[in-house]
Amino acid sequence: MRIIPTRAWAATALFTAFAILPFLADALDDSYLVVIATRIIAYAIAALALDLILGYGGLVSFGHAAYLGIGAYSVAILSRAGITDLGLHLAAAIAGAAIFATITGAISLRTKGIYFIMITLAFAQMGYFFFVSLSAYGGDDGVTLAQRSTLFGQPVLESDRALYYTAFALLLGLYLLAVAITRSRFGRVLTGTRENPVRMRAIGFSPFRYQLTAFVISGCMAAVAGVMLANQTNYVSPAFMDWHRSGELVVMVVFGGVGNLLGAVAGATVALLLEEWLSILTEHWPLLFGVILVMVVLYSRDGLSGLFRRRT
Amino acid sequence: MSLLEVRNLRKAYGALKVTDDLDLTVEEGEIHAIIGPNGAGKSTLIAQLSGESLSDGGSVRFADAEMMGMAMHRRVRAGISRSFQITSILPGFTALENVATAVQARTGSSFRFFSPVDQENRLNDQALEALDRVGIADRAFFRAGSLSHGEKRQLELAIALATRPRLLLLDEPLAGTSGQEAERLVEVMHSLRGQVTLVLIEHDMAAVFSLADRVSVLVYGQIIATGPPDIIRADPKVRQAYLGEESAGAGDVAD
Amino acid sequence: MTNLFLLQLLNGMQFGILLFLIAAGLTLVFGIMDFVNLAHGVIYMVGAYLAVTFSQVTGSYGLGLLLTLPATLMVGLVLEILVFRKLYDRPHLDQVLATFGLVMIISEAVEMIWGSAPLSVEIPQFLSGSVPLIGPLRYPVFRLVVIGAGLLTALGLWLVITRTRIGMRLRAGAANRNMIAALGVDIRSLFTIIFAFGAMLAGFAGAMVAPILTVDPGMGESVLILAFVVIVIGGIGSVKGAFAAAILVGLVDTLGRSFGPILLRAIMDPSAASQAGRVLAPMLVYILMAIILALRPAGLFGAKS
Amino acid sequence: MTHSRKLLAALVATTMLTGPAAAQDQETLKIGLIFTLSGPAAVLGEMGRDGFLLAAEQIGDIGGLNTEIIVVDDEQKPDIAANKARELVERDEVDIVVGPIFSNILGAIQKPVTDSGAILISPNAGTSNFAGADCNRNFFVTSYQNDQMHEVMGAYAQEQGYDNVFLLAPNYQAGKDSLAGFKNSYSGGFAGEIFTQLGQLDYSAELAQIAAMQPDAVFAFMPGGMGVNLVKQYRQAGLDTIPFLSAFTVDESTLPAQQDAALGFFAGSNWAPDTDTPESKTFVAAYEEKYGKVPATYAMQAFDAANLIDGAIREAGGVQDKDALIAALETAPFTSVRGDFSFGPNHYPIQDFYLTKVVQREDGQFATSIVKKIFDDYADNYVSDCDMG
Repeated sequence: MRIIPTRAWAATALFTAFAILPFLADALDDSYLVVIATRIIAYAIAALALDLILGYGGLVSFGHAAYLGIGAYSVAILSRAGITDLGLHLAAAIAGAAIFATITGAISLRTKGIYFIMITLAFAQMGYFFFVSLSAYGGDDGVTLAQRSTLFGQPVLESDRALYYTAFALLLGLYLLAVAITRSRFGRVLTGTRENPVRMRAIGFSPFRYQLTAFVISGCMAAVAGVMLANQTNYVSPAFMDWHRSGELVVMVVFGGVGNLLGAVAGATVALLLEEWLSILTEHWPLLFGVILVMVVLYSRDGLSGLFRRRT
Repeated sequence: MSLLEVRNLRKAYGALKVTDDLDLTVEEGEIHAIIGPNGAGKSTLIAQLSGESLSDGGSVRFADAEMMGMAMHRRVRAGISRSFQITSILPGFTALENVATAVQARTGSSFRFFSPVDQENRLNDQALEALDRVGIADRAFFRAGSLSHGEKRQLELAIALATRPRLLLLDEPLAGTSGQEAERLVEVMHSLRGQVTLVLIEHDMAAVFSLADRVSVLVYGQIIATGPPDIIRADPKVRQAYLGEESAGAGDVAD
Repeated sequence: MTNLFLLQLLNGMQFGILLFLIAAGLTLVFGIMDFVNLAHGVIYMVGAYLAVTFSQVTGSYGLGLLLTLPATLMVGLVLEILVFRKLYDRPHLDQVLATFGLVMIISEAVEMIWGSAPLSVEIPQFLSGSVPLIGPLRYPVFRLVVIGAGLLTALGLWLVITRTRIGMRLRAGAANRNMIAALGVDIRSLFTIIFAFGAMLAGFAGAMVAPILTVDPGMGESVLILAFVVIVIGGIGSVKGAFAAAILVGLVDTLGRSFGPILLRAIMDPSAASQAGRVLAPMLVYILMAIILALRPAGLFGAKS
Repeated sequence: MTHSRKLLAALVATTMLTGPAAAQDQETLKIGLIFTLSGPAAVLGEMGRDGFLLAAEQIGDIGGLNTEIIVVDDEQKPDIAANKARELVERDEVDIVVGPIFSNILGAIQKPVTDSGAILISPNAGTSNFAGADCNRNFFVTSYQNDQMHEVMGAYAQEQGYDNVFLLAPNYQAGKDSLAGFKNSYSGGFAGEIFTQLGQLDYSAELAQIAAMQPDAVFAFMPGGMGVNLVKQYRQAGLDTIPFLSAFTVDESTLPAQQDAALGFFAGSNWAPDTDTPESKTFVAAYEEKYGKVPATYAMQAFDAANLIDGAIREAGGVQDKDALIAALETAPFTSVRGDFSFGPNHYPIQDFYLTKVVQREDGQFATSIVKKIFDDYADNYVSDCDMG
């Protein structure tokens, strides 16, 4: 309870940094900074989504990249059909993710533990192979997007900065939403179920409905990330749904400290910057990344923010 | 009409009949203790009555409604609540949150996503009241996992009470508590007489005989005797069962 | 057509046994220690690479195979002591992540040591070639060897687990860790042994398939998920289940690929059938897994929860 | 690198490995190489990179300019590639990007690179869309249009009078394009057509069908590890009496693993290590000397790309005037290792294609060897859809 003010401070600091970043990029005359920051924000949204069920619901989904793909393909498919509005892209992504999450979640939540991890992975693989075989949209070659989504019919997002702030606004909104959810009645049931499902049933809750709802909310949020990612790369392919990507999302959440929404945002930032930085140091960067990952898992159970908190 | 009527209840693990055509009647408002040697099937019976585990057959009627096949959370809503032999709480929550969650379960929808639950005074007030009743109101803002064992037992009782049950199934509520904590818990159970019907499994015979209105004796999955404590104490069948099966417990029963 | 069907049935079984061979070590580690080891695939890959190197050095595949076994056993020991030991009491999430990290480390290390180009190993002369089956159909000799190795592994595991003292302890350990500790068995060294043995099985599988499959830095990953599918379908902790599931996956995959399009053509027009076939074929195994887990959430032979 | 850039690098730790700052008055050439350098397919990317760097080393200052080459790894992930490409053109302000190996990576980086005004030269991937309707002034290909390698085999099958060919390709886009390419130049009958799984391990089921049908020939497109698996198992199943025609299935990147299992198998190519030109002989000798491996076409095409850039810059007199540079590139002012080479109006090569066969050289190495020429000065089928305006 005494942590909240600190966290509010940290949140303010982190989001302010994101907000002023484009001006920093101007000052440094480095427009690429905005490009990479947009990508970081897209992943931060996805990590946030995953942390909601992983950190608060105790549900380790190893297939969340599927929702990135659903979001990205919503952009590709609608754009091909001549529908370019961002609002409609988001709506389609959320609807598609909701349907996929409801069906796969209803089946997956019958299982527990490692079975849950594997079945979510299996469903994501199905999605992956579905889009690989989808010739109309380039199969595994993917689709190049001729243009980004439009806002109110205007191509404002063609500006990297406008895209960045749109992504940022979505991140901020979804972060606040996620914080509200975790503090709500619903969030309490979700967390309680993670803590002790039998106890929750013994006071009159049926965990399944709450877990499924959380699973769907999380999927929809991750699909939003997919929409932003597609716009950021101007390109959509099944590679967004690769199982490695699902693993990387889990890594981001763990870097940030499980069950710490701000940590998820920070974790995504750190993981991507680390990857970028290490790949400059050496072409064998996965080795270093792997070592860091193993170290974090073995020695810091609260992720990087855990290290930080312990020091302060 | 009795509050709880159990008829021909059965459950078997393979060839082992844990609950064997069991009959049991519990009247509204009474404190009904179930005693029996270890392995008699007491905890299994509680699990079956609460809906935690499925029964193979028979009937469980509660307040004139059939409970068979009904999931645990639905039985809770119908008015059957329980505590666990091995403490079952939400360790990462504060004591207050533990109880408030139980209050939340019966008041209003939990599909509310936006307003902070820790500011719902109605939940917190009722939760605090329940904590106060079991005597750990001063521990309200401590993490439940950090409480002492006895306090956890008290918390568990508070959680069960917060669901406002008509029938409360208590599985060895005194297990592992210190003398003072046990006294407090017995006092709470006394105070519930007439308000909540209690079915109590307990090894502490002193507590059982001071609390119970009626006692049933469970041996090998069957109730072999039911009656007021004094009658049960003198029942030769009961003495036989205890002397034959568990000489250590015999002293208690024989007193 | 009947001949072909029988042959495909055989091929399906054969693929299943191959999968079992690869998944055997994982079954052991996963089933008995309840430990999720994503690094199983890369250990299998290390086994294949070591087999290539040892075969080249000794000039004999057989010797290379024999040397690979103690070498992967050592790899398993080192990994157990450095990393895995610290993870047994951790949640599955931590195990998944730490071993995900190991996948990155070992894959990259293999690429640094052996390069990224695929390698190969010669089959001994007397095991190469093929035997006639029916009509023009022939069957590769080495495939028969792989089938034999898979069956022997299955039999060996089954015997070890159900018929020996250490097997009894293993099963006790799987059922209840506290109990086995109470019995005075040093569970820590027992786990070390199991883990190293699991790594050796993975290495054995890698060495066995090196002559028929490509030895490249991606080989571990391509089997990892299939191996997990097999043991999850089979039910965690059950060697019998893993074997049955491996055969089932092999059959569904092989028969689905070869006869699925024919079946589809019976119910829809040819172009739609081939389109649907192409979409469905790669998903078959995952669909199978989803259906089985939906009906039996703990797998075919898993303990009911 | 300016002062603020250095500051930033320290700040977010995302700097590139750039050399010491070049004097501002001297014109410099910056080239970004983007190849797949990690993961299972890294062997192809390494060949491309090595081929380019070998040429750069031989040339010295490319185009007579002070040259800086930045190498990045696309990890074979399109979204990462798109970002790396943007980083190259926006942050490092490279003039020319060379890469990638894979078609899906090309799809991801083509737009960001060409939109920025930089020139993109693909040393391998040559998809149909960029050859046709989506062709671009700033985009050149030194390899081939993807379909062509398959068309070579189709034409050969046609020439042999086969009437019963069995087709085999993985179930993904390139696989479908491959079979379509084969059918472009082959009008005979088919014994069967199977799309296998991406990354499939075991081909027994397919091989059994082939054995049962006894086709005149098999045409397979099985790149990378899949090709190694298929070729080994094909040989072990005793099917070697059936001619094995292929594309991207037996080449110098996979032969070290396939070895004699692939002997006598056919492929289509625009070049082989024994191509009889002086440039080719020098290139192969230098490559083998430096890297200890037999080069595949990936290396050759990247090597050519470097020489193309060198020739064009010398002709255009620098890189500042992009229009002049593009005009110079279009004339292909270099001698290709493969012999005849010119660009079509879509900036895809017009070149000869050959039937090649796997042989064991005298030094024991396995390599492809030219059997005969199939197409002469061959252009792709999409060039008519290209309008660069």
